[in-house]
Amino acid sequence: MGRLLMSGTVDAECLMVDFAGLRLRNPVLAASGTFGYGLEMQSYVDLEKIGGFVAKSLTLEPRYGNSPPRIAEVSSGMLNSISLENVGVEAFIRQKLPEVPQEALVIASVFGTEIAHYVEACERLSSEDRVAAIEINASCPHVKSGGIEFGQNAQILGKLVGQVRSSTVGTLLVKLSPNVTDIAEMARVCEAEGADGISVINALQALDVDLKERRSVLWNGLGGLSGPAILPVALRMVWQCFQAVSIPICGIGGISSAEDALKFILCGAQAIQVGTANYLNPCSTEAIVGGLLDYCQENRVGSIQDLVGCLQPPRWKVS
Amino acid sequence: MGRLLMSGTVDAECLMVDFAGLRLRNPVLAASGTFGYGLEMQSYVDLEKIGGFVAKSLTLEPRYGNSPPRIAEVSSGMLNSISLENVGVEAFIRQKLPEVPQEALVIASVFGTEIAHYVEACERLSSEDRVAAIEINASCPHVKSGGIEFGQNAQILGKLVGQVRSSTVGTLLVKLSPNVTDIAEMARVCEAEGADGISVINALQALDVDLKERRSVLWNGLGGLSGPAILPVALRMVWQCFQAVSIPICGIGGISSAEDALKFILCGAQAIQVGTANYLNPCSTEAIVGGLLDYCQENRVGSIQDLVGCLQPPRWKVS
Amino acid sequence: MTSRPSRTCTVLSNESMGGGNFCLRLEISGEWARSSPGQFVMLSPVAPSQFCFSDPLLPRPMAIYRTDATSSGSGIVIDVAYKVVGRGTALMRAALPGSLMTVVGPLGQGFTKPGDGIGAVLIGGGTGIASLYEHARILSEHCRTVVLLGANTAEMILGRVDFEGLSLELHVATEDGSLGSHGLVTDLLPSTLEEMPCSHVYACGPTSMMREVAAIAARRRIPCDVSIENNMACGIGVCLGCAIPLGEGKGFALVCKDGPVFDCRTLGWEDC
Amino acid sequence: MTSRPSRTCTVLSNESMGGGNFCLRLEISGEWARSSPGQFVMLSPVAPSQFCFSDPLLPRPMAIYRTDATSSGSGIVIDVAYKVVGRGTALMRAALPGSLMTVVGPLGQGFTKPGDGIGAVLIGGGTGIASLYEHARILSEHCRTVVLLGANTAEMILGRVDFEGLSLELHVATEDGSLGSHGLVTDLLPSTLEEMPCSHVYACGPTSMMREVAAIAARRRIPCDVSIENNMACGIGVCLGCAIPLGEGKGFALVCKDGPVFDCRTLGWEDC
Ligand SMILES: Cc1cc2nc3c(=O)[nH]c(=O)nc-3n(C[C@H](O)[C@H](O)[C@H](O)COP(=O)(O)OP(=O)(O)OC[C@H]3O[C@@H](n4cnc5c(N)ncnc54)[C@H](O)[C@@H]3O)c2cc1C
Ligand SMILES: Cc1cc2nc3c(=O)[nH]c(=O)nc-3n(C[C@H](O)[C@H](O)[C@H](O)COP(=O)(O)OP(=O)(O)OC[C@H]3O[C@@H](n4cnc5c(N)ncnc54)[C@H](O)[C@@H]3O)c2cc1C
Ligand SMILES: Cc1cc2nc3c(=O)[nH]c(=O)nc-3n(C[C@H](O)[C@H](O)[C@H](O)COP(=O)(O)O)c2cc1C
Ligand SMILES: Cc1cc2nc3c(=O)[nH]c(=O)nc-3n(C[C@H](O)[C@H](O)[C@H](O)COP(=O)(O)O)c2cc1C
Ligand code: FES
Ligand code: FES
Repeated sequence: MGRLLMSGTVDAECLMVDFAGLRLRNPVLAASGTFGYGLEMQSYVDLEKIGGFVAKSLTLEPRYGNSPPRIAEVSSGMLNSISLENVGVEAFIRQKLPEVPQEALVIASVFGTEIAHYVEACERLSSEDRVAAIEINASCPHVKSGGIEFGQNAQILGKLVGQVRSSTVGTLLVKLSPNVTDIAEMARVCEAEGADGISVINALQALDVDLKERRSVLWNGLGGLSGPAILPVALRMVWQCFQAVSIPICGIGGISSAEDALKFILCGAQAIQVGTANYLNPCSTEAIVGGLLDYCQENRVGSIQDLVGCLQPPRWKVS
Repeated sequence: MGRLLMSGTVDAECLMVDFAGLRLRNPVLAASGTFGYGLEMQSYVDLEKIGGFVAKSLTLEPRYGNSPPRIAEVSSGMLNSISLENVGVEAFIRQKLPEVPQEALVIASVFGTEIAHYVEACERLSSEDRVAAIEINASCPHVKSGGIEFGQNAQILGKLVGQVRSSTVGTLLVKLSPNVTDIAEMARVCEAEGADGISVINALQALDVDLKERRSVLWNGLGGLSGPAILPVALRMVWQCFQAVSIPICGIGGISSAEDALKFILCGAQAIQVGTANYLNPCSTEAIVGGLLDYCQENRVGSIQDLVGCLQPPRWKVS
Repeated sequence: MTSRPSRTCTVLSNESMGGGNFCLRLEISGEWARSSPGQFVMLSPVAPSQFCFSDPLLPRPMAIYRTDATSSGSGIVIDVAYKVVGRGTALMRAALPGSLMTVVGPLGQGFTKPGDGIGAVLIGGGTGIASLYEHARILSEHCRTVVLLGANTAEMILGRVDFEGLSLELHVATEDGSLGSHGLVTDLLPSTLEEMPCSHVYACGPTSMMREVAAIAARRRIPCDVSIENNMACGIGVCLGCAIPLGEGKGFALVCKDGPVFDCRTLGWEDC
Repeated sequence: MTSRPSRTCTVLSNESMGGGNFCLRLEISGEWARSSPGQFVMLSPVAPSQFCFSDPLLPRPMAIYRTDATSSGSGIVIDVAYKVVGRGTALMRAALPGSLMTVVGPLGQGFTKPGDGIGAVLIGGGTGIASLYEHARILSEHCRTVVLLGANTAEMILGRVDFEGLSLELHVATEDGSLGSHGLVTDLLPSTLEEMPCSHVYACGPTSMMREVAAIAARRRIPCDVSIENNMACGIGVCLGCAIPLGEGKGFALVCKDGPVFDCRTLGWEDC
């Protein structure tokens, strides 16, 4: 796994960020599950202009997903239960990765229902030069604990991160589940077990009902809530993690504009990921890069990294 | 504290519900903090037409709240940090309660930063005839545990409920904090400690940033997210609690229409509370009662109680 | 009991007043309590249908600029003078004649009457001027009324032509000097108070302006009403979201219920 | 590389087509890939400004009913024929000429060409008819083309006048018998296939209708394309939300990328 150095005269220096051992052209990444394997987005986004993308989460073996309905719209958000559908690690490496333009930064995402599966997938992926980093999706039910997500139990999460760490050569990110009492505790566990960074947050567990059918709108029952509706919860969690750990944070949740991205950066995110907004406008990531550049120029920000965690204390602390 | 029997020839029988020892005219209550002490709403809502209302949470002593800004709008929701502002138990009993129309059902809400304060407030309130029930607001920071909410720790919550139970004569409801890994565990603790019912959910802990000021939009920093944005999370939690306990559930979170209310009922709520929607339209509660009546008539529902928990299993379980 | 339900209203017109200000003319059918100058409404730029209220979620407080009789005689017509500053006002701007909106009101405490009615000075800036027009109209029928209005440019002075149509003394200050005196409107106040007997000052505008007005009035011991703006959720005193500090240890007042008009001495200006 | 960015388009008109159907005429400036019949667009009834996309959140898939040249010659005009069923289409209905929308497309796989071109039958119901018009127009210039359209009432048959303007054989079925034959449009298919040589059947409408058409075509071993509808988030193959089952153990196809037009034999009809 290579640590890519992104360069190019057109890249604005003010947007460059160091993130968990990666040098990113800019802090705008696409979130897993919302950008396919990158290839599908090439008609809409110049992959060399954004910071990078996290590919759809991979399991060791290819998997089919859930039956329809898999998605539904709710107020300022959507529910999904795509579940495990993916081409599998091998096909990703053989068929997808070689097609991705050289200058695009690819982060592979991995999930499984057992720790051993995560480990094996990470081993395989971290031997690939084109994989700049691996993101562990911890919002996956841990089969042995009867459905609880890996990311919902500090002990299980610690074990997962520890074992994956030893099998991963390069940058290791852990994507946290927001369905927890204390996100900071989870962040600390990841740091302690050697993660290079954390991605905060995955979708919130949720449910909506089809009144006519008197049934969940999703085939699978529960689903994940994403989109603008979750932004204030995600911002809170990023801020809490930023207080708790010193490894870098990638902020995720409802980001659809440069303003949204800046809020996450101020709360402590070194980089951000755009998820649902890719569906609303497939050019979102590039548009956000443009918006950040405008902001830096208008506000004379020499390096966007200077803004990370610069949220002023609440008024009651100063007055 | 009297167990009121609501009656009246105009009341539609199909909407009557038994809820935690109360016989409600209909399942539509107003949520604490969104309906004042009831009196303020009389120009907009006929208090005798709705199921009842939960008054603004009370502490033993009157309290001022936070400095402005206290509220902010976000996508399909709002943040608030009103905090502890209330007239105190004594003033509520002396000045507010006597003014509330006889036929209106009043639920008092109580919070504090120490268990002893809760207990004393409940003792005082449960000696009042006009208080039909007491709702314990567990989304309050437990001072001794350094800011963690009572409702975020099963042990602390259990202790709180147990002690409040012994000092409360009538119906005792516990309003759960949604900022937890396992809402069902909290529901079970409440049931075990003798709560008559649970109210699910309070606002989600959240943050939004004022980009110009590079500061939280709220004076207090963090705030509570409410409104349509949280509905799918609330529905999920009500459903999870319904699987876990047999005491009745009052569903809360983003309800602004009869359709929303029905979703909660199908997920297992015996009654529901309308919060933020009271701000959007002060007549919301009455409008929702009307909508439920229409639904029952159009769908030949003899008693709305027949719908409680009647969500069909997800498709994958039947096929 | 339920005397002030929220109501559907119909947009009659929605036209530019110049300088980036617009006037929304709303017809409300049925009963509507008579409003007193300085009161406001909570306005949602959407019909109260089932799709209502998700965008923007909260209604927006807007002063009642002017009321009128309807052509049919029943109900009432309300003018709202506004400036587009964000999502809610952008949606108001997009509303076309015939479309429906939702309105709750009239709300809050309006301006008090001048004590002895010798003379009154009204001073307004920005969209705050919208709160003053009805008050100026009624006062001008009873006592000597001087109105001082300010804005960045001449064009941006909200409703100037309307004020010119009243029998009162109007003075204008613009920051670019394009009309009236060059500078801030508060600069006009001391000399005005010097020149006339005045039993009450009324102000509505940016906080910095009102603070200045309050200080000038206090020095001369003239009672002074200010109309305060704050973010609101409910507008009817139940969310406690619009609280403003009354000064060290004195707690808070609710802008929507106790105001928006306050005797300036009751407020904790240092925290506003 | 970025050849199909999302685009702002301008509403030229938005008129009733009768029977609760409407036609949104959109002008898209700049480059736009030529669409083939059966393709669709993802349409957001809001401008791509910063306020965009909170209500409704997701864009809505809509068939390209018809394309036209613009008056200026550059860019393209697209007609979308739609029915109001929920929030998104209600907002489309509310759009006035001159307002802006956001569109991504053309997307997906359109209809295949008939093998030997002896004759083709197109059968449509409800808003599904919108997917068929361009295909019918082009086919009718090359081979014998029979179009069967169905709806509850005569008025509700989407775009009937437009089809009548083409040189093809049009048969109509209404459930209330107000026009054409009394009953379901699928009842017309067997006799039509009996009477003419047909190398391809094309269907778009409710699932039950397409299932029936697929069965009839299969019995006669005539290739049959169906155009499938499903809820979509992205429309471009990245969310995996629009998957439909290909039959026991065969996994899923994406309606947006692999479809919306499918050879009916590839689908797992029992699960649709
Ligand atoms: C009693 C009262 C009467 C008012 N009368 C009028 C009037 O007649 N005409 C008029 O144009 N405006 C009036 N306002 C202000 C008006 O309510 C706000 O400008 C409006 O809510 C902005 O909504 P928005 O969605 O367009 O902007 P938002 O997106 O909500 O906000 C845009 C910006 O304006 C600020 N803002 C929002 N609401 C307020 C507020 N209430 N006070 C100050 N700043 C605010 C926000 O902090 C933000 O920076 C009045 C306010 C009050 C409290
Ligand atoms: C490829 C494709 C082409 C289409 N072309 C057209 C067209 O030309 N004209 C037209 O009127 N409609 C067309 N549709 C259907 C259209 O996309 C939906 O009717 C629309 O998304 C409904 O949006 P809404 O917000 O108004 O309703 P919603 O509030 O989203 O939904 C209202 C009801 O419609 C159902 N629904 C929503 N989307 C779909 C869907 N895609 N298929 C079936 N049911 C749905 C929902 O389950 C719900 O019961 C097409 C769909 C697809 C997939
Ligand atoms: C349809 C869909 C599929 C997703 N699939 C994945 C996935 O495979 N792996 C993962 O880590 N996150 C997945 N996510 C979560 C997103 O990456 C992101 O964390 C979440 O949606 C919150 O961000 P957003 O609000 O910007 O969408 C998915 C989200 C959606 C909406
Ligand atoms: C401004 C505001 C103040 C609130 N105050 C209280 C309170 O005092 N006690 C309480 O238990 N809940 C309080 N809540 C929470 C609501 O009762 C409700 O649980 C929450 O808002 C979710 O419901 P909703 O989405 O319908 O608003 C408050 C909510 C808001 C918005
Ligand atoms: S706006 Fe709700 S109390 Fe004033
Ligand atoms: S709609 Fe997203 S994959 Fe088809």
